[in-house]
Amino acid sequence: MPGVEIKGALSMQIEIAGFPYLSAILITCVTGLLVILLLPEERKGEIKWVSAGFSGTTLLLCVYLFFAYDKTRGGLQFVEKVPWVPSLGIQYFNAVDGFSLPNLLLTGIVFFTGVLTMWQLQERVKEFFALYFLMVLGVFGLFVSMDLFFIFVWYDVSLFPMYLLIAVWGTTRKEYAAMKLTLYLFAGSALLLPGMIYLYVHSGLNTFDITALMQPGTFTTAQQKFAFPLFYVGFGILAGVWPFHTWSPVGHAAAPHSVSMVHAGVLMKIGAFGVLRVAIFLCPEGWQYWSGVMAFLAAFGIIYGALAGLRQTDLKYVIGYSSVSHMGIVGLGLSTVSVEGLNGAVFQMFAHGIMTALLFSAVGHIYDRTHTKEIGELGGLSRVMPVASFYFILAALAGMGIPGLACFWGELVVFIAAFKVYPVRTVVALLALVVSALFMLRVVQRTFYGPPNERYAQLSDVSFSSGIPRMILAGVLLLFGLYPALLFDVIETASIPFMNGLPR
Amino acid sequence: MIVPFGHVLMLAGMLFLLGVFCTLTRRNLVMIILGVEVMLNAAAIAFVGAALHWQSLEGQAFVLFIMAIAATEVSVGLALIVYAYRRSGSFDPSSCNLLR
Amino acid sequence: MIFYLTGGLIVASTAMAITRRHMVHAVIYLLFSFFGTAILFYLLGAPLLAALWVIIYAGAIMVLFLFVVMMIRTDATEEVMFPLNQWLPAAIFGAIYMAVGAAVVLMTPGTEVALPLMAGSPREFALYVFQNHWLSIEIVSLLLLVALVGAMSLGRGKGRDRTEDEA
Amino acid sequence: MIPFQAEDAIHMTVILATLTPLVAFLLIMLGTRARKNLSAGLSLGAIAISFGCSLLLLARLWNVREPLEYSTRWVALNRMEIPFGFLLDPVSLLMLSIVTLICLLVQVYSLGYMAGDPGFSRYYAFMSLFAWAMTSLVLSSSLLQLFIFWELVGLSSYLLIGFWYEKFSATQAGKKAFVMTRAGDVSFLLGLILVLVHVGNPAILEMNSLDSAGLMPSGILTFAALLIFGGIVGKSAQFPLMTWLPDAMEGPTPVSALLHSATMVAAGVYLFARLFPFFALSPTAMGIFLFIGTVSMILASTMAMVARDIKQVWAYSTISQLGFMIMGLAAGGYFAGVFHLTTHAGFKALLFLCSGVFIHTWHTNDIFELGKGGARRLKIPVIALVVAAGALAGLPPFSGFFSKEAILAALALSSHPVWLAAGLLGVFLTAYYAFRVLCILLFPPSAGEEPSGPVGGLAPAPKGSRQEGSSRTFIWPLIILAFLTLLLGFFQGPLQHFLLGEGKALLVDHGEQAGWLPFTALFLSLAGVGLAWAEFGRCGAARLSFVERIPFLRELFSRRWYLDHFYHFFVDRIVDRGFSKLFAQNDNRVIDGSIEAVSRGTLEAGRFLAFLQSGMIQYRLLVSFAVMVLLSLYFFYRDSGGF
Repeated sequence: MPGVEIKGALSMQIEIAGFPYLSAILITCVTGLLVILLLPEERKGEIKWVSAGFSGTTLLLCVYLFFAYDKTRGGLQFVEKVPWVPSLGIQYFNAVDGFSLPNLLLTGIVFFTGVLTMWQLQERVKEFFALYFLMVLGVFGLFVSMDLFFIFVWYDVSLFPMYLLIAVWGTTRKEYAAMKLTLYLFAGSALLLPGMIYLYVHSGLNTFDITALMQPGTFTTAQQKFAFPLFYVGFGILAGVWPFHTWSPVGHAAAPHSVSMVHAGVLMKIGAFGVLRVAIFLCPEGWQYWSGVMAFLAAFGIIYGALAGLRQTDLKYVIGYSSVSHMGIVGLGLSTVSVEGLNGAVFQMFAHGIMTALLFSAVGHIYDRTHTKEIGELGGLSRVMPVASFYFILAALAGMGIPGLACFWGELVVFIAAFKVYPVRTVVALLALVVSALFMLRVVQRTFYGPPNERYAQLSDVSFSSGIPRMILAGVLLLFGLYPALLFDVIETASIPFMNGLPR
Repeated sequence: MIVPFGHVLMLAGMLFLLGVFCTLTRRNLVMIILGVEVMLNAAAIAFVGAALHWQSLEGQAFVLFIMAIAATEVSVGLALIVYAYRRSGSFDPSSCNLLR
Repeated sequence: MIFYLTGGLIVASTAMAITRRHMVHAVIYLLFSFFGTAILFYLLGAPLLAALWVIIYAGAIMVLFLFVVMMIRTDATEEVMFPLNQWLPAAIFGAIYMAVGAAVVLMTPGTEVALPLMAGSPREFALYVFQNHWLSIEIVSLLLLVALVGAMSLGRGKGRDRTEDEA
Repeated sequence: MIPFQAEDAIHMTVILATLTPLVAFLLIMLGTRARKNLSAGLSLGAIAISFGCSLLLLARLWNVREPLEYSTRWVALNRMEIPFGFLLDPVSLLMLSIVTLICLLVQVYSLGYMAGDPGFSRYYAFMSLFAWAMTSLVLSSSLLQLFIFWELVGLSSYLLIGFWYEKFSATQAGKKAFVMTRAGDVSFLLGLILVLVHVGNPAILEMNSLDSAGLMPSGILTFAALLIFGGIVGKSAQFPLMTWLPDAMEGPTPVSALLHSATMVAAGVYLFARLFPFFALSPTAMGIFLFIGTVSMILASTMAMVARDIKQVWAYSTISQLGFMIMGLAAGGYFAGVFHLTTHAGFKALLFLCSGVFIHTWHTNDIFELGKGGARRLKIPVIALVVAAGALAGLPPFSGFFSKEAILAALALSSHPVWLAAGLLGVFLTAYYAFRVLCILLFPPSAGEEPSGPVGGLAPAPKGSRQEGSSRTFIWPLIILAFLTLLLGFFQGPLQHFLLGEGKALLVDHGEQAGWLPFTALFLSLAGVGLAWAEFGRCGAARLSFVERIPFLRELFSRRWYLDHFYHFFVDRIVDRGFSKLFAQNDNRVIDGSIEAVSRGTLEAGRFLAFLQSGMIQYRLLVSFAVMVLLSLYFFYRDSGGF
């Protein structure tokens, strides 16, 4: 097959446009990790400052990328392409487009605020931040990588520190939760690997390059129909797709706060992003074929998560179930096979990430002070810690889809797009808005309202300095709630060309 | 004698089964060897019956050997059991798992 | 008729033997079984074997058993009788075995014919054995010798082991 | 459509009118929470600017016939554009003026009412948030934008109802209000999406200029109209989503006056008026609206007849009057509905503010105890209360009389006389319950014997410094509103001219209304007043209403027609203990159960394999025996050629 070899040889060239910002992000993470490892265990303060410094650098890089991205040109930008294993067609190929940019920004924000949220940590600080950096490194890598092989590698890199982070620094039933989560996620990974190899073998191109594999005609319709569910379920487990969601409330509840933040805020997005980047990009016809099933699972997951959340008694469980519900909205958007649906889904990924991060951050503060997450034992906190409750209520309102906060736009656009295609399923999903309002308000009422609890009367509120991460998150929530076009414009640079390129 | 050969074989078979059952299910080393004896006994009956059936002394000769083998087996086996009992203090076969 | 009575005796006493908790009782029951077998041999035309069976089997081997059991003087009640995970598969396979065996016996032609009478006198038997199987007899005698030595060394080896353990 | 132009004076005024409360809200939340007076000043200043701007606009555009629309692109998606803009036409300007005026008055009033409350700054922040959301709602140029502010108004309502968050009933009421209106809002959103899908851009003017043969098939149009009306039902507390409003009275009284009677709940009726031509395209939908309005009006009136809590009486009354407006609008009386909306805003706010004075003084909501406590001694509130109750009952010369007549006239021209009969019944009931409260307050049974001093354990608050100091902020809003109530009725002509113009034939012709109607209505009002006086007012009255003599009706009315029981049942049993429990257990048992079964299976398999390697001789023997048996079976099978 000489033709194939020439094609492979052509794509195997070093191609780097300008300063490698994407690699810079990854290298910053790695350097941070190394510096943390080199610092002695006892110097906790320095470790924290180093972590904050490096994570802040990545945030700055992400923000820069977000604004430096040329929206008029669209497509893949900041391309870095280096052959890595030429015989197998594996490349170190990083680039961003309109789908990955919002997620990159999200990761940067949650990463930085997560470090600040764990400022009070005293136990095994060094190991914690090292693992935390490793996890986020995987996340960053997955969002920027355009090579199927590297996506798989980064996926696993981001998952395995999770086990230790939960099992060592967690709270409620941590070993059980860590084990359950790990098994679930690696089960997903076990589906991805055969899917990936299947596509690699059947393409006959000897490359893992997504841009090459996604050319129309690379795979037959039957192959796409077969491979799509593998990727959908494999990544969907991480995205909390019903019925593979039960790891998520347990995992969220057990994880330490910043890990919960990254976990619910970013890791679940990895799942949705993987569905988009791998399953939908590579198997568009499979996507269209399976979209009805996706929509059903998503709509059912939305109402299911909301209703199941109604009965939970643990603050973090409630948030976990609300995540299931919100990720269902992402899934619903992805299932519409339309520009609006993709726009809404990606927007919702971003908005939900920020919102959940804020919720977990606020809960983290409350838990640090009261040492309980049981809703029944709390109550009346609004008097004692008005600022913490303000942040929680703000995030809860965002979760209910109040306009002016970012989540509203994601939900609205997804519902509009979905209503055109699946009216009945959308109506069912819309009912969940009422239920989610009910359960969020119930939590707010039982936790923050009511007579002040004398048990907690002496507790301190969020101070200005420890409020910084929450302030950032709340500000982002408001910014994109009031001016959603900032994000939509970026997403559209990817979604419109992508949908236009689809064979109909 | 007017018994049919089939009946002799049936008797031998039942006896063999009892021996197998004893060997497989009793958790006692002595009883296991005992079960083996029962099985050998059954085999001997079958041989004698066969000798009659085919009118040949070959079968009876074989029973002689069985007897000798049985004696050997019992003597060595019981010695081993005594040895194992002294080491582990039990007749339970599950306690003899040093090779595990 | 005597055959069936004897057969019933053998099966019944064997069944008793293998279900006894106390090993001494089991050995005694088995003794009955062996006596029955000896009678059976006699009926089936093997008087010499019958005599040898009583002497060697019932006399020597069973006494060896009794000797060992009594020497150890263990309290046999600690044994778990017939654990489920052992007897259930054994029973299942036993039933299959029985069914197959019965089928084979019944379906083989000629097994339902009554056996002819024949008595191998001791003299005939001895001549037959030493004419045709003299080498086998020698090998078996050698085996017995080896077993004797082995049993003795096992009995002694324990003491050596212990000294090694203590040393 | 006029693009944004910074130099356009009108446009700048509009922006100023809507944006200043938001600025005040943000400033208070971010900086001045600790300084109470500054917060209140900021909020008051903002709303005053807003009110001034709205007056300016009203004056400037009084004679402009064509609606002005300012719009800019807010979010543009592939095929969907979400504009952000302002629509200035008579009805929105009128509503804007009402909203800002009442906001201003209520905020002034709150200076006294909320004085000393620990959450004083928070209160003003929320009030500003509400003012921003409400003014923006009123001026929204597209339905989507309207929906956004509709939600925000609901949010501020939630925050203000649950303002005293340490009181369980208050938080409960806030939650109930939010969730019930949310149910309506979801219906609204669905209708909105339906319109969006079929029409594209749901600008209000475009929707109103749809003709019935246009973009939407009539069936879908009716459906969309009904769904959007669902939002109105939630927000305006109509049947069947009505029970949140009486509970919402747990909030501070000024909040009740502002949000839950005069402005926010009227937003539903406003939306109806706003989209009147759109709704009018579907006669079926209009019929259903008429029915729902009527049912709400009658049900709420009956509830008001037995309530003992003064604020709840007015809450029921609000529901009933909103139902009355919807009846008027649905019967085709566009002006009648809007006019009643205007007058109602005035006199209902007045009623609440007066009640607030009593509640503030005696710290109780019970009308009988207020009467015993000596409510009649507060002269100005009592006079204002009489004026407002007169307007509510529809007595001339108060404003309510004129607007009610207009609605009745519209009803008289509707398809069936039963609606008119229902309307007249409503007039009678309204007059009755309004004066029932008044009589109980003014003529307590033993007023002569116990002129002063603590009565029944209730001490009238000492007329100390605080009371005196705040009295002026209490009184002025009352006086202004009372004058408004007195005078507004006489502006019917100019208002009609303003709203409808000359050439528009949106409404039924008032010229041919039956001459007997005003007299019948007046007679019924007077009958209601007379009955109330006979039962509660005159000396030696039994102080027992005719309804209370029938236990069945009393139970039915005071338990709100068992609507709450139904909702409790629904939420508790079906949602909470039904689906929610089912799903939660499904998670625990079925999904997790199967996962754990798999893992346990793996463990067991491993254990079994380890067990086989246990080195126990009997198992090996067992296996060899089994193999032997199976082999024999195999050979037997092979040789005999099958069984």
